Parts: sequence; C-alpha cells; structure tokens
Amino acid sequence: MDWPALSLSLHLALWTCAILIPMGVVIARTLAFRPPRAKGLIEALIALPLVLPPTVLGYYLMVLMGNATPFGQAWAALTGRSLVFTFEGLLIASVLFNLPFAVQPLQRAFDAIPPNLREAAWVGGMSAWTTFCRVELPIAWPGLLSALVLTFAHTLGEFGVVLMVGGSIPGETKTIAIAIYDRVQAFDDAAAGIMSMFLLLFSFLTIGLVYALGGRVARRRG
Amino acid sequence: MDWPALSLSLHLALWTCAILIPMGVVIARTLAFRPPRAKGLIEALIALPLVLPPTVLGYYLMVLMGNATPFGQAWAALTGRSLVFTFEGLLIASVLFNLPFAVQPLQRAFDAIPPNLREAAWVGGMSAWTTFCRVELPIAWPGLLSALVLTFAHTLGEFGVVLMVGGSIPGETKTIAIAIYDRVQAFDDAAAGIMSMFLLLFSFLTIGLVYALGGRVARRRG
Amino acid sequence: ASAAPARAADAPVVAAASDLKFALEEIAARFRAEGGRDLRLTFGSSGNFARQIEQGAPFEIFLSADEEYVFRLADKGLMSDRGQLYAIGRIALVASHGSPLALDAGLAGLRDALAHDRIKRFAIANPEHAPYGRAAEQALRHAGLWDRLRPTLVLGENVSQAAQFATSSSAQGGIVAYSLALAPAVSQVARHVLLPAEWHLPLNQRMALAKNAGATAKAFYAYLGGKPARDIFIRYGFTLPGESS
Amino acid sequence: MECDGVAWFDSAAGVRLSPQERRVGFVFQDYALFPHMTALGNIVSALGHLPSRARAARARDLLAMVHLEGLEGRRPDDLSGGQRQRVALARALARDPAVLLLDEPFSAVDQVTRGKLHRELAQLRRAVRVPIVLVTHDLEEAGRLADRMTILHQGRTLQTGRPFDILARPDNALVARLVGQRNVFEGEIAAHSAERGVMLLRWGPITLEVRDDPRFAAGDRVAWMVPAAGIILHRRDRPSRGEHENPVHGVVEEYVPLGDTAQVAMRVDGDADTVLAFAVSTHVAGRNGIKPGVAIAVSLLAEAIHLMAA
Amino acid sequence: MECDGVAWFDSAAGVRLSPQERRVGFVFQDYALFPHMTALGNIVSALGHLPSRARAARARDLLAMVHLEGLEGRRPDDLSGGQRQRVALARALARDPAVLLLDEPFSAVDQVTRGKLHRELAQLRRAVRVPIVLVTHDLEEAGRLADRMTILHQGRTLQTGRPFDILARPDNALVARLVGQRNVFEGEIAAHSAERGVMLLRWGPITLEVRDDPRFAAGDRVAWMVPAAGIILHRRDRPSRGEHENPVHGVVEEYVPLGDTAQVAMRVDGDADTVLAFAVSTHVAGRNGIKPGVAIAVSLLAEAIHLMAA
Ligand SMILES: Nc1ncnc2c1ncn2[C@@H]1O[C@H](COP(=O)(O)OP(=O)(O)OP(=O)(O)O)[C@@H](O)[C@H]1O
Ligand SMILES: Nc1ncnc2c1ncn2[C@@H]1O[C@H](COP(=O)(O)OP(=O)(O)OP(=O)(O)O)[C@@H](O)[C@H]1O
Ligand SMILES: [Mg+2]
Ligand SMILES: [Mg+2]
Repeated sequence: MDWPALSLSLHLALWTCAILIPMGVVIARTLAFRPPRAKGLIEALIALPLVLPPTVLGYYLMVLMGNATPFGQAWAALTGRSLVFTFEGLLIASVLFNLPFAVQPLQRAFDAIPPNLREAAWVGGMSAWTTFCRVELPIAWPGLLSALVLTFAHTLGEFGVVLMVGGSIPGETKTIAIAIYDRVQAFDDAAAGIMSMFLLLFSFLTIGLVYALGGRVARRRG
Repeated sequence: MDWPALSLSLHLALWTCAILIPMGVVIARTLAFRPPRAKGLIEALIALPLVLPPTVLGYYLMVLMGNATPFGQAWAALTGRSLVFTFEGLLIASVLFNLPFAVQPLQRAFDAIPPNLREAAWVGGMSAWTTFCRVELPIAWPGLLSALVLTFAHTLGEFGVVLMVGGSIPGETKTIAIAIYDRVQAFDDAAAGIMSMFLLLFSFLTIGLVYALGGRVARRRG
Repeated sequence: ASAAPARAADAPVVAAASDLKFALEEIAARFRAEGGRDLRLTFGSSGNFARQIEQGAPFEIFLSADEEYVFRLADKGLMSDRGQLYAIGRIALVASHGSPLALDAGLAGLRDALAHDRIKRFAIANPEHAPYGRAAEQALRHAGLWDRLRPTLVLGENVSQAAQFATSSSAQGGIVAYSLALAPAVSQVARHVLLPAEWHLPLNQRMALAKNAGATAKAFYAYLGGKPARDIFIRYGFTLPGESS
Repeated sequence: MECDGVAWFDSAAGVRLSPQERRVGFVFQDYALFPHMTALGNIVSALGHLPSRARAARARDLLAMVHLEGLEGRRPDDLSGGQRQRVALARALARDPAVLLLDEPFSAVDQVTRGKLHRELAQLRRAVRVPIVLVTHDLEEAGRLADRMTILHQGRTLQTGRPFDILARPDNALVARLVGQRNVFEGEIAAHSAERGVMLLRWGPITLEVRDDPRFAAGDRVAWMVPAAGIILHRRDRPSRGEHENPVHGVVEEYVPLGDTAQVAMRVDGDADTVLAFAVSTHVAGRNGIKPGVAIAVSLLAEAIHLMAA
Repeated sequence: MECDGVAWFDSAAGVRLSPQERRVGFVFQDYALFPHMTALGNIVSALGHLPSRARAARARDLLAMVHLEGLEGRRPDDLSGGQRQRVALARALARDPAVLLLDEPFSAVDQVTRGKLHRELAQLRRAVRVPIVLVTHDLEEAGRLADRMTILHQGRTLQTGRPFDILARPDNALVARLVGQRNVFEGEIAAHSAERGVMLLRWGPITLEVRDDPRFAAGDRVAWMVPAAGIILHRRDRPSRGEHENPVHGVVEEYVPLGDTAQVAMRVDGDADTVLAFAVSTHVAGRNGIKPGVAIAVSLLAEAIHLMAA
C-alpha cells in the first residue's frame, strides 16, 4: 500500500469537497431559487466535464494553467509557485472536473424544497441566512450528503486529469489512482490488486451509505 | 480529423445506447416499481464505475474478459474470436462503465411516475406492455432522453477503459478520445485541438439540448 | 453479424513503444510506398503492450523499448522467437526555448541552474516502469545530480508525456528519448543535447513477431532490418546494433 | 368477492382476476389522468375492447355525456378541476363497467362546482344503471347521492343502511358523532312508564322523558342524542304550550347568525361541560335578543331523542 | 398599504417592508410546517424576537392554546391534518402578529374536525384580538367566522360587506350564484303599484309581486333571486292562506331527503329550463307524497325576492 499516495488522495478529496460543496451550494441554490435566463446554458457548461475525455480536459487545463498564459503567470506572480505540477493545480482541476457530480444532486435537493417553506421562514422572522441554515440545509441534507460522497469518492478515483496536470510527484501529485496505475505498469499486480480492492471497498461502502440514506429519505417522503 | 476513429466512436456510442438503454429501462423500472430487498446494494453496485479509476476498471475488465478466464474462453469458443481488443469487448466495457449514467436518470424518471397512473391504465384494460408503451415511456421520456444523450456523449469521451480493454487498434478499438490523446502525445496540437473542439461542441450541444428539454418539462410540472 | 465497423482490410497491427512514434511512421510510409501492404501502427507504453499481448491482443509485431518485455513474452511462448535487437535508444536533455537552462552534454548547465535554483520542474519518464525513465535516472545518478534534482522531478506516464512536460512552459527541462527530441514537432519548441551513452545501461530495443503473424507482418519485420529502415532509425537518433555511436 | 354474477376473487376456487379483467370503472381521488394525452386520448385509452375504428366516436359520445364537447384536444393541465373530474368519469365509464368506484371524486372541487357535479352524477346514475360505490368524507354528499351508506372508521365498518336511517338513528355514539351530531351525551334509564309509553332518562341533574324503547331497561347506562331540529327555543315574545316538554335552562355560549338561520350553542345550567347546539331562524333570534351570555330555555322533543348502546 | 398604523408598502415614500419586518401571522394553505422540526421546534422557529431562554416556554404556552399539550415532540409527519393545522396556527401566532392571514386553513381537514376547529378559531379570535383575514371557498365557513366578507372572482373584488348582507342581498347575479343561490333568474319590471308598495315582475309566462324597489323602473330588465327559505310548498294536507302569494306550479324533478330536511327541485310548468330549488322538512314531504314526477305548487314570498342589476 502506497500510504503517501493514499494520504495525498484523501487530502485532495477533502479539499475538493471543502471548496466544491460550498461553491456547489451557491450555484445550485441560484439555479433552483433564482433561475437566471441562461439557466440551460449554465447547466450545460457545468455538465461538460462529464463528456470530455479526462486526459484531454487535463491537457487543456495544463496549457491553461501553464506559465505561458496570463492566468498561470498571475498565479505564479501571486504565490511564487507555478500551478501545474502542484497540489494547488490538481485541486483546481479536481474542482472543475467534479463540478457536475456536486452540483447536480445539490440542485435536485434545493429544487425539491417547497417554496412556501422558505416563505414560511421569512414571515416567521428568520433572516435569509437563518432560513438557509435552519430550513434549507437540513431539508437539502440528503442531496448535500450525496454530493459530498460522490465528489469525495470520485476524486479518489480520478485518473486522466491528474495524470495530465500532476506529473506523478510523490507526496504532491501522485494520487492513489496514479499509484495503482504505476504498479500495474510495473507488473506489480499484487500491490495494484490490494490498492484497487481498498478503493473498491471504500467506494462501495460510501455509495451504499448514500443510497441507503437516500432511500430512507425517499421512503419517508413516499 | 481522424475520421475512422470518429466513425468508430460513433458506432461504439450508438451500440452502447442500443444495448444499455433497454437494459437500463428494465433495471430502473424494477428498482422503481418492484424494489427488491437489496435495492441499496444494487444501486451501489451500479454506481461503482463512477468512482473506480477508469484505467483500473479497464485493467480488471481486460483480465476478466481475457483468454485466461472461463468467461473469456467460453466467449472465444462460441464466437471464434477473443473478447479483449475487439469491438465487442469494448462494447461490453462501455456498457458496464456507462451503467450509472443510464440507470440514474431512468430510475429518477420511472420513480416520478405516480403509481395510480399505472393503476388507472390497468383498470382501463391496458396490458402491462401497453401500459409500458403508452403511459410509462411517454411520461419517462425526458429521463430516457437524458440517459440516452449522457450515455452517448460519455461514450464518445471515454478514455481509460477503452485504452486498457481496446489496445488502441486503428479502425477497431482506437476511438476519437484515444486519437486525440495520441495527437497530443505526438505534439500535434493543431489536430488535437480540432478534434477536441469538435467533441466539445458536440457535447455542449447535446447536453444543452437535454437540459433545455428537461427544463421545459420541469416548468410544465411546476 | 459483427457489430464492428469494416476493418481496414485486416492490415496487421504493429504495437510500438512511444519513442518510435515519428521514426516508425516514416518507415511504414516508406514500406507502403515500396509496394508493401497496409499496416496499422499503435503507440503506447511497452509495459502496457506486453500486458495486453499476455491477454491475447492481436498485435503481429511488438517493438518494445525494453527488451525484457520481449524476453518475458517469448518465455511464455507468446512470440515466435526471442526476436531481434532493432535499435538502441539514446537519451537527450531538452529544454523549451524559453527555459533558462543552458544545454551541454556534460550537464554543467544543469548543475549551474540547480545551484542557482533556476530549476523548478524537471521532467523524465516514470523510472518505475518506463525504460527511458530508468535511463534518465541512471544518467542523472552518474552525473551526481539525482539527489539534487529529485525534488523537482515530474514523471511522465511514458516518454512521450515526459517530453510533453519537459517542453511545456511549466518545466525548465527534462531528459527524454533522443528520437523524440529530434522529431520536428519537438525541435520546433525545444532545444536538445544528446547525453553520453555510457551514462546509462544500453536501452536495447527488441522486436519480435507474434506466433500468429501473417505474411505482411513478416515482410515488414524483415523490412525493419533492412537498409532504408536502418537509415531512418539512425536519422531519428537511434544507435543500431553492430554500429557504434 | 363477486360482482354482477362474476367472481373477482375466490381464493378457494383460485379465481383472482387481474385489474384488466375486472371491468370496473375507477375514478381516482386525484383523477390519475394521463398528463401526456388529450381529454379524448385519455378516454380512447380505456376503449381497448372496441375495434380501433369505433373508439374515437365512442369517446366523443362519452365526452358529450359529461358535457365536455369541444374540449377533446385539451390536456389535463389545461382543464379546470371540475373538467378533469368529468374526463376521469368519462374514462371510467368507457370500459362499460360492471361497477363504478369513485374515490372522493369531488374533494378537489369548489363548492358551487361540486353542487353541479352532484346533480350531474345523479342524472348519470339514472342513465348508466351500474352500481356506484362512492367514497367521501362529506356527509351531505353521501346523504344526497347514496341509496345505501356505510360508515367506515379506522378500517372498521360501523354501520350500513339507508342514509336517512343512519343519520336519524345511528347505532352508537361514535357513529352519531361521525355523522355530525353534536348533541351526543350519556345518561341512565331512570324508569319505565309503560302506561304513558315513555321512559325517564337521567342526564346529570336533569330527567328527560323519552319515547319507550324496549331495548333498554331501568338502570341501563345509555348514550343518547338529540338532533338540532329536536331542540326548540322557548320564545320570550310568545310562550307556547310546547314548553312543558323536557325543558332545559342554560346560557348562550355562542351565537352565529348565518343567512336565514343562526347557530346557537347553549351551556346547560348546572353542568358547565355540557353544551347543546341548535339552530333558530335569524329573525326569531333577533326578536328574543339572543346573544352570548343571555339566559334562555329550550325543550328537547321527546320524539326526537334517540337512545343508543353506551 | 398600511396595517395597524404601520405602512407596509408605500411606493411614493419608498417604504417596502421585507417579509421579516411585516409582523404578519401566515397560515399557509398546506401549512408549510418545517418537516425536520418537531411541533415545538416549528413554533420556536418563529420566536426569534424573544430572548432564547424565553422561547421554549412561550412555545409551550402557544401549543397549549391550540390544545396540543403533549405533542411537543411530534414531527409534522406524525400529526393528523387537524393537528398540523393547529401547529401552523400556533406558529403564526408566535410572531405576535399585527394581522393573521389564513389561506384556506381548513380545506384539508374532514368535516367533523373542521367544525371543531371553527369553534376554536372563534374562541381564539376573542382571545388574541388581532384582525384575521381568512381565504376560503367554503361559504358556510366564511359566514360562520367572518365579521366582514369580500367575494373575489377571477382576481376581481365583486362585493364586500357583512356576510348576512352579502348572502341575503348580493349585488348581482354572479355574486348570488357564487354565494350558492340556485334560484337566480332574469325578468322584467312590468309595473309599479306604488299604492300597495309592490312592483310586478314578469318572469316568462308568470308575473310575480315583489317589494317595491326604487332602484328599478317599469321596463327594466333585472336579475332576481329567491332564497330556498323564501319558497313555501303548498301542502296538500292542510291548505293555508299563504297560497295566494306568487303561486308557481311545477313538477318534482329531484327529491333528496337528507336527515330532517329534504332538498326538492321543481321544474316550473311552461318553462322546461327553469328549476326552483328549495327545502322542506322530511315529514312534510312524506305526508304530501313528494317524489319525482309529482305535480306540486309553491309560493314565492314577495318579501324574500331580491332584485339585482341585470
Ligand atoms: N394494504 C395496505 N397496506 C399498508 N398500508 C396501507 C394499505 N392500505 C392503505 N394503507 C395506508 O393507510 C393510509 C390510509 O389509506 P387510504 O388512502 O385508504 O385512506 P383514506 O381513508 O382514503 O384517506 P383519505 O381520506 O385521505 O383519502 C395511507 O397512509 C396508506 O398508505
Ligand atoms: N403574481 C402572480 N404572477 C403569476 N402568476 C400568479 C401570480 N399569483 C398567482 N398566480 C397563479 O395564479 C393561479 C391561482 O393562484 P392562487 O394560488 O392565488 O389561487 P387561489 O385562488 O388561492 O386558488 P386555490 O383556491 O386553489 O387556492 C396559480 O396558478 C398561480 O400560479
Ligand atoms: Mg382516499
Ligand atoms: Mg389558495
């Protein structure tokens, strides 16, 4: 077991969730409660990572974040580090790549909140922020959990994008998925098998958990 | 533009849809209308491909379908061809990999059909099959469309699994996603760029279409 | 009825290591021009191909970047014989035109850049499984730079990706296959210098015919040992067996 | 289970007809119209037993029967609640059913439309001559439309009979309350007075004369009720001879004038928990100065008092 | 817009209070209780203006006020419809509102519970002394509970006034029909007969005597209505002198006995489209042999006939 790679993957997954979930909540709430004119366009943009080959997405991200672009230069000037081949770059790529996995369940969850519950909270004197914390979040909780676990598990398994922008630097960009691939390439089937099993079990447990929770909620509604 | 690769990808995408959508409909209907005890388990199993690194999934599929396993041997004995590194093998892998993309929207669509509409059809004298064709399918249509387009677009973009199971044989298993990656590796940015743009536009249009349709349906319900 | 689209006249599939990308395409074109039948070339990591051949991949010729893979497959009885050495790979130090790195065969420029902290990122192929990555590691160890360079290393999945990284704006240089450095697409964006062959174990590139190889594959296999092919290999920076560099 | 001579469900004989075979017209509580079909399409969908040429014409006839000519092409979303209900009814009739089941068919419709639909259903019943089972929470609706009525409560059948009988003579206090009687109390039979054909009913401090009822004997605890119409206000303006019948004194608790009649709730003197509810005509109430807090007296008509098992 | 001396919305002065500032108690049509909070939690959620220590106690008081002691810990899913309604009411009162808005608060509750809740709301109104705006489709409910009533139809205000006045004297035929009057017709003023204080109203082949109404002149087309209570059946068993007043002959079209009283619809002779609806007591109907097809006569009380603009 490549523990540094696993630790890195867990770090990446946690950070991705930490950035993406609040972002996803803001996006999903906006799309659900104050749908802008270009709603369909925005939804299509968010869903794009689903259909672009991850390696291709990764390649363009590498070019975009590279030192040759204004964005990459600005980042380098600000932080003193380049974005490609760093954890930060990986994180940005991971956030972009996971966007649809986080936004879609969140949007469904916020869509399902009856508008008059929010109105009831307002006429009951709750501020917009209190309404969000005490009414919207608890009711959207299963969707939030679903977004959280999907993003987390999917980041653990992400390969193509990380391969392109990461550079497989141990401790910095060599995630567990890359480590498994490297072991496979090195004909080390035993190590690859153990790590795969671990990932598989972990994924299975987390998804099973989400669905069990989702199912319980559905039953309570039905 | 690598036309044989594009044609192969389109073939693969169409066949994947042709096999996966009916399969997905059967699975989704069962989970929605006659949920078995192990519903959560089955849903977790179906969702697994979402979280396993595609190359790892591809590697194990390759081993599983290879000539060393009973399954691979049986296939070879039956068809006279091996399964890995053929279009058929790719198709099986693609179907497995896209399972969650097809089943999830379908399941949501069938879940949303009020049970008493089916009962109304039965007491109105419709057979189970007529009910399916004339009531369930038209009502689940947006979900079906969503499953169709997601599966189609995602197959076009699939890379890791195809690389491992297919072996990137031109005209047989070298899809557009692999071709783009090849061009990137060959420093042929122009060709990679054109092919990527094409895929991107295609994906954007199809997803935009699905969301526009989905949105219209949601508005009619709301 | 097969679901597959019409196959390109069942032209044999040749699996070749990524470092051959440009050389082999030229040789195949020439083979065709000289009346040979059609071929289908596929490039990737040698390890991957070896694994796929074990699972029954229909490759009729396998050109490995590492002869170990050919031996391994031959020992399992998957190839017609232990094959033949067709080229010996060389490695080169490359840097994009914008890089501050000064190139020289003795790696003095690299040493200097390291001393002045001008190397942020340096790309090689993954030494865990890529032969060119192993060679790069050996060369850097020989030059006594490995430990200094190690924290800056970014690893390509194969030597092509390493070249991609090395010539990108985000790395200051890298060590890749000389054959790739010579390719027009790379030489347009990057400078290079050949590194001494003695700094690393020879990159013996071995090829073999599959058991089921057909006539076309056999003809091409033979063609690869002929003069036109050897000339092209040499032009792309390979050393040939029996010749000194 | 049997219907119209055909067994639907007979576990002994292994008979268990599928819904498709049952020939039952079902109007669902929420109509369950197919949202993707037009009004006509919804009806045609239940005409599978006709040759396909004949279906459209028959569907048009059925639409006309429920007064929806011209709305053939509308989808359920574009119909009002009452119109949807009628499409559902036409679809249920399309199967030529042996029995028509209506599950709260009027609960989603406003009061005026409801009245209209009641009258239409009554006409339809004469026209189509199939048994109709109607489920409703609305007692007036049940009384209006039904030949026979069954009171179900928490899954149990409490009483079955003609609506009039159930409303006038509920079997027990629970049924009485469920059918909307507010004056339901408990008491004890004090004595028989066979020569006069009456019994005496002890109700707290008050003793009432009631019709002789052979089911009960002196000393029995009973439930009893008096309908609002059996409570007569003693007028202050012109006392009448009826005032000797079961006089009860109390104080007006609630006075709700409502059009021609006014609802009055009177708290009975000597028993603060007991309230009698009855109606008087608004002008009578006005002439008598009825308002909360005023002391009044009423008579409970002996004929109207109904005794039930406790 | 102004409420209790505070402007809520004044576009000129730029005043536009947010929902949080409006101090309005709102009971939503579907209650809109927070499904993840207990009954107590739902009420506490609207007590943000109190110090947090005081909230639970106040919420308990409010729950007690709506008779839900002991159900503090239940979630909305585990409450019956009537209990949910009461939690919603308590939550609305929690804000100490300047006005209470109730949107069809009783539509989801069955008849018996509804009656109970009506009485509780009437008591509550006396207890909390805030203006209450109640939206309902149920006319009886409105009449029962309201001091003032406004009839809204398709977004327009048709009539505002005391319930009794609107029910007895609707402004026009539409209001009359909306408030449930079935006997609404058209006619023409034939003549004034000022010395007797009456007018003559021509109604198809029939001429009716009605009270003098200075708003109308001879020759005017008018709408008119007669409430069910203004239609008196001519008894066959004991003819009375009232029968000379506006006699109308017809045939019983529908006879619906319902407890003490029976609804009768009579098709008027000479005008097949006209049906008069009225009520008689069930035993009177029985003695007179009332049933569909029987020829009967009624009097329309001149006092009860109400004329309206056509
Ligand atoms: N066979 C059954 N098994 C389990 N639960 C049932 C069954 N039948 C009904 N229920 C449940 O009992 C409850 C009441 O059912 P039902 O719909 O028959 O009530 P109802 O009397 O029609 O009420 P309403 O007046 O609201 O229509 C529902 O929650 C329903 O899910
Ligand atoms: N400001 C508005 N803008 C657009 N549509 C509106 C607006 N207000 C109400 N509507 C629509 O008008 C319709 C009727 O609205 P409303 O809920 O006020 O009806 P209602 O009289 O309360 O009916 P119900 O008796 O069913 O409660 C609804 O379909 C609603 O969406
Ligand atoms: Mg029901
Ligand atoms: Mg409303």
